[in-house]
Amino acid sequence: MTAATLDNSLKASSARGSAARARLLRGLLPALSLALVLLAIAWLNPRAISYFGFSLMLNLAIPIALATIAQMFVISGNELDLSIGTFVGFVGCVTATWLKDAPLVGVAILLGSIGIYALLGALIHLRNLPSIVVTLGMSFVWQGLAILVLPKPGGKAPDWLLAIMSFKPPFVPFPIIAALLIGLIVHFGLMRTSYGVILRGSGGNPAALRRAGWSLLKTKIVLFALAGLFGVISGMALIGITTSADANIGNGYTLLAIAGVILGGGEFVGGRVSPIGAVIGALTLALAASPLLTFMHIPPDWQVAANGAILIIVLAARVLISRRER
Amino acid sequence: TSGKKIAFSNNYAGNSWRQAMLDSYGIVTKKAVDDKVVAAADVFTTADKEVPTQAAQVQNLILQGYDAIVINAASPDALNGAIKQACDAGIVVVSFDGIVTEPCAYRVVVDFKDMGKQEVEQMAKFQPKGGNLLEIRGLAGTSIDDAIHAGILEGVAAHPEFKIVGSVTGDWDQTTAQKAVATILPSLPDVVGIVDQGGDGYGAAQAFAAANKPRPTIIMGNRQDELKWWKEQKEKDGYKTWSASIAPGVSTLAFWVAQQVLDGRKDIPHDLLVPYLAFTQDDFEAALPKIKEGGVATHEYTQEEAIAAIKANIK
Amino acid sequence: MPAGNVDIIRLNGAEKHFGAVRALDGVDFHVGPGECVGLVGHNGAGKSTLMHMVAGTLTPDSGKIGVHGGIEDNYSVSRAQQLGIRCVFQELSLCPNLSVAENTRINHASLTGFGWRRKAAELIAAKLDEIFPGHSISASDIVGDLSIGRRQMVEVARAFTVTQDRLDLVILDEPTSSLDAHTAGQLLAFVRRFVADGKSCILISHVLGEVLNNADRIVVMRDGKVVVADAANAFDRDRLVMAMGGAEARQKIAAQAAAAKPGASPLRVRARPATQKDGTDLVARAGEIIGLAGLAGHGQTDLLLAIFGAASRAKAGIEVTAPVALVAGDRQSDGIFPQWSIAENIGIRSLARLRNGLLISPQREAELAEFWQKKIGIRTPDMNNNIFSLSGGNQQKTLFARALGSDAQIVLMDDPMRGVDIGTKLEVYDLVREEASRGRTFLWYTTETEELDNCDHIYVFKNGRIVANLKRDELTDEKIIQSSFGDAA
Amino acid sequence: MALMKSLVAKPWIWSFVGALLVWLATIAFTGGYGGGGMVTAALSLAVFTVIVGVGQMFVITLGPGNVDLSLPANIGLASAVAMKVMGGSDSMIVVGLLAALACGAAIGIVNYLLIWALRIPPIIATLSASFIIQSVDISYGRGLQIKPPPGFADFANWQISGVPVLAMLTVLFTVGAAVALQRMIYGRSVLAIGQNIRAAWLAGVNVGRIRFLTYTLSGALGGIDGALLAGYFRGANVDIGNEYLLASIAVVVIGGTSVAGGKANVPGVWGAALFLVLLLTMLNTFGVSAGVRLLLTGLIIVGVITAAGGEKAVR
Ligand SMILES: Nc1ncnc2c1ncn2[C@@H]1O[C@H](COP(=O)(O)OP(=O)(O)OP(=O)(O)O)[C@@H](O)[C@H]1O
Ligand SMILES: Nc1ncnc2c1ncn2[C@@H]1O[C@H](COP(=O)(O)OP(=O)(O)OP(=O)(O)O)[C@@H](O)[C@H]1O
Ligand SMILES: [Mg+2]
Ligand SMILES: [Mg+2]
Repeated sequence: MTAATLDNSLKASSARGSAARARLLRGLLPALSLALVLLAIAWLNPRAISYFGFSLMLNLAIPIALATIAQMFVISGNELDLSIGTFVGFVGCVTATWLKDAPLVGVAILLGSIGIYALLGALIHLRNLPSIVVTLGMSFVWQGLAILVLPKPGGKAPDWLLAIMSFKPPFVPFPIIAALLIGLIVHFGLMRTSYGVILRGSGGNPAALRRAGWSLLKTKIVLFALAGLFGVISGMALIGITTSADANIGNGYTLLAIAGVILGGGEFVGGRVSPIGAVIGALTLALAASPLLTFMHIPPDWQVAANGAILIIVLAARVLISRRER
Repeated sequence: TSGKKIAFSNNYAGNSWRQAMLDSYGIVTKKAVDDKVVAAADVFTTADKEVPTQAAQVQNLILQGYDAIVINAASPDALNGAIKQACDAGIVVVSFDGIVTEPCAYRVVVDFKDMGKQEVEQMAKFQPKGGNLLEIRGLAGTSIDDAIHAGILEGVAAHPEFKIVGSVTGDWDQTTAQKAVATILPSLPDVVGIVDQGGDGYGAAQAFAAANKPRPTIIMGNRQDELKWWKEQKEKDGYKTWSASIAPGVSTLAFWVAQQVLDGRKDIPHDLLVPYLAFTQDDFEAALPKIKEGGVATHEYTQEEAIAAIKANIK
Repeated sequence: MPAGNVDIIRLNGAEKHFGAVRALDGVDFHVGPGECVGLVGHNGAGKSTLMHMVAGTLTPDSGKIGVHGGIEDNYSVSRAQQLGIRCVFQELSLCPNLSVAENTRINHASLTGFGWRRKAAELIAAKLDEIFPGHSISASDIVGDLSIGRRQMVEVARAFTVTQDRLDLVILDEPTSSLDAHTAGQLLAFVRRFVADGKSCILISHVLGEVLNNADRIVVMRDGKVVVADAANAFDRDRLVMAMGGAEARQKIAAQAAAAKPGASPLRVRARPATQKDGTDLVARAGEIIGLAGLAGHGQTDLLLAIFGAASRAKAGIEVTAPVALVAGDRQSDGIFPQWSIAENIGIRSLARLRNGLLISPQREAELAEFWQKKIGIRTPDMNNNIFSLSGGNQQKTLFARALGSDAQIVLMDDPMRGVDIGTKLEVYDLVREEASRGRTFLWYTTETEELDNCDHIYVFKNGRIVANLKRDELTDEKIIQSSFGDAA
Repeated sequence: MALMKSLVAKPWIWSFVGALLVWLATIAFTGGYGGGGMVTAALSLAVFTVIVGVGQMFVITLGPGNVDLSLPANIGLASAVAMKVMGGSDSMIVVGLLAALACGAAIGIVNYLLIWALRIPPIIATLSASFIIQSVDISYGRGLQIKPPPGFADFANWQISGVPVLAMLTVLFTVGAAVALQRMIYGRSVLAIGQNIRAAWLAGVNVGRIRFLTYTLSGALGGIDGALLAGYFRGANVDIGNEYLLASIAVVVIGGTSVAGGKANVPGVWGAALFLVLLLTMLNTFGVSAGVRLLLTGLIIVGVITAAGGEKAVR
């Protein structure tokens, strides 16, 4: 009987081992997409695969990665943030104006905006509101505020920010170091710490969390505040690169950030997200949308289409690999 | 400059003005390449009027090894980081329409503020008694919108008989403009004229017709449908107005400026002022047949015309 | 602090209303130290609601709660936790996106700081080893990857883990509903050891034998009231059934009733599991009830799903000749439409027949629902209420009604009696036999050996393969267990 | 009183309440002037949002992650196809409408193929598809204005005593959509899939076919909408559908449809569409600047949804 049980459990664990392998494979898919895009770039323009090339190609991917992380926090609580793009734009405008001219006021405004994010989380939880509507409304609010702060493009990034964003470390380009840091720090915070478990659990099974005595109000506030925090960092990083601001500068980030989370293996519900995947997803999107496209020399009419086709090919290649799943 | 490569960075291709701009650019540069004036003149368009996307595009053009970049920028300031990197890499940058403020770049500038002011001056001719005006503005938060608006305000200040009683945002887009006008019309007192930024005159006319309101004097923006509508109205009852816009063919002037700089000319000023293209009651009908259906009035520069235009700017 | 014989928990006059429904109608209930209280009652009697009061997840509309002799005015989950009361809820409370260890952390606020992952993993692994030796669950497994049976094992083990807070009472609300006989036995043996150590336990189950054999005291609920409470040895099965609501005890009538079956009725299903290497097929003919036996998670559900899929799209190795319906056992993920009323949940499988022209007729839909409410006894004042207003067992009955009310000639049942009370079970057995005699074919996977008595033919599964093929007259517990554990037959 | 209670319980009532309040605020501001015209304008403009909103509603109801981001590009292309096929001739109106419908449906089919065959998440699949459609449109229509036949333009603008005929037809269409949602196998299946796709499959719902139909329906409605927009705004162009990316999603969710899937609401789409147009009317009438207008738009949307509150969770 004991031998039989043992044999039995071995078989069962091998069945689950295959589930774990499938999971691992799925976890590697984002990296695979990135590798695919990098290979294509190396083939089209070998010059791009260099210290200088990576610095240029990837530095604008950093704010996208940060915005994607912000979106990922919201998605891991089963919500969606349609305002992250205009929020990044708003932060950019504040960074290029107040933060430079009156640093204390600037810091206060940015902290206050993180506070507003936290309040939104509380509002959404307490009134049981659909986050997609609330954040849709907020996307107008942030854009309106951005235009009021900066009625026409301009402003200037604070010098310290410019210095950070143009930092040139030896051997490894800054954007790669930054991406690694972002991925690893958030991975540690969300996937490894004991409160990170609670945050993800609030997306996985909120009722179970409540039954275990946790406050869902608090988890929602924390997730939204983290989204606000990373949105602020994203906006500042963006302005550090572009050097000056524009009220419409972040508008495209909302869709990019959602797509980055999904490309990185996240799911809209169930608290299934991956910080490292999200960063890789953001890098892939950034590379596929611009460098790859620029290097391909497509006729102007069809350049936009090529952008879509690249996305489709990158994702379809994943399917060939994970065909047997599901 | 027969070995030089010039790239064109564009951030949007979805409206008739941009299409005309690309057409003009294509015609002129194809000939320049065929004549071996330059080695290549490639066009790069991004999808979405996004600043970060265009900044990334400029950076990738640097990596591609172009000698010059002609750019219609999504933002005058926010691309400065990327433009500076291009200059540092020894690349000549020439901006037009959507210009960039980075000092190392060249700017082919249209005096939008003057254009706004002229609109009111012209309006004063057609509506000497003055009256209420409706303003249709462009894309909020952009410098061109800001400049034309400032010009219009200046014009109204100089003509106290006019009063702006309503202002809507049309995003330089006929559909948005028509929708915005349609929503404000029911509550608007009678207006004698509409001052706008180009591309929205026809939509405004449709909105007035749909609401059965009397047709005001609408400043036009050189689109074929606008001029055609103007012609119809003129034939019906002698309707008078004025039309102005930046010519899409300015892209070709920017191209020639880049070529001239690459050719080693050191005397070209970084800011080049070119006139906007305007039509009056007398000359618009002559221009109309030359604009293709659904297109925009334009003017393509030859190398000689470009050199002349540059010379006009050297004091 | 807890003096020898002070009750761990005591509720007096607990009442709870959900809208018009009186789920609890003045219940007095207590649990003493070192005792295992069995709680039984028909579906919807109020057992789970009562347990929610004990666990602090619901507050009674009126009534008093006392713990360890002191009155609790602001009783809550975290208070219950501090006072040493834990609950394994009927509807599983694990986060599917987290690992087993991470799910353990959720129940222990003190598992923080450096090394918490290792601590949590060791804690749950040790408890699983203690309760379910040979369980083959790893602390790093993601819960969503586990079968429902293993999830239930994890949840039970988690409730018994101890860190900072004391542990005096564990509530087990139908803990064995998704476990096979072997693991259920392991759990109940553990519960006896636990109680012998002086701790307490509340055991809810619809398998009366489990309660009779393991509880010290049995409380019977009916319609929101406690009707009898007495020492366990004062009950036998018949008295228990009588107290619950009077379904008369019947045994093995099944075996006799459906003896004569036409030998060569038309073939309905011929299927071979994907991993089957010898030529063994599962064969089902019209009017047959086919049992799928063996330990939980050995390929029975997979084969049912393969057959279900083959009905709409041809599949190699599986032949299906008539429309198919499925009664899900894992009702939350496979069965229920949470936004819908009970009637809509029943009607979804029969939409084509409920139409009047192009439109679904609300009247016919209501008729179908009424018919099955009566036939299968779904306890609700209004079939237009949301499905979640039903107790767990009644939700399961709704799924039966959906399948039996459809035009399907083949009904696949995936351990469908989870949480169904004894009275209803007997009624459903009758119903299944009656439908079979009219020519319907049933493929019935079950973890309860008793239910196999109703089958004409039983296939025993092991590691995704059929290892034995038993006729009903060959059927004994030993045979099944022997085939389930022995080397491939 | 009971009626009041049951009305308040309806999730769609709040969007109508919001629309009414905004309208009242506007006519309070104008002293009652132009109230009727505002409603007429709101009805005319809301129609287009409602038509795509209904398609988007069915898609969103399929469950989390389902959304059609290709609608703007779809509308743009279909508007060009319709206008080109009509070719300015009244006799070709029906053919042109059918062509737009077919074009939209084809886009829907491609969307579903990407989602199903390549397993691409809908949000990325439809976004990628929209890029490709945009290019096709630019290349096919050259981004230029193409004018509708006069009969079609008149039809799109036709009003009977202040009520747009298109709005009346759209009301009929939405009644049909509501019946299809609640009383037809198709609608029930969509709702079932949205709640639990696995349970729907196990309950015998043909999941693949229903998802296919839904994406095709959304595409087809986008196509029709494109043709009608080109008629109403008197011209097709690439940008004509741009605002419907956000608007189609907004009217669905503001109208009380659950983004978690499985719960949909047709009347709410009307309420929300009117609310959004009247909100624009109000802010245009107040004459606030673009920044303040955006700010207030956002605050009012958040305010209305907060007042309405969310649904109570079951068990
Ligand atoms: N929200 C509700 N709306 C209407 N009726 C309800 C609601 N909740 C419970 N009921 C009814 O209250 C009764 C008690 O059900 P309850 O779930 O307590 O039974 P139970 O004895 O716990 O059964 P089980 O053993 O399956 O858990 C049932 O008849 C049920 O239909
Ligand atoms: N959240 C709720 N909303 C409405 N009614 C509820 C709710 N929870 C329970 N009920 C009702 O309360 C009654 C008691 O339910 P409960 O779950 O306690 O029954 P049960 O005895 O556990 O039944 P089962 O054996 O089927 O699990 C049932 O009629 C049930 O329908
Ligand atoms: Mg229960
Ligand atoms: Mg129950």
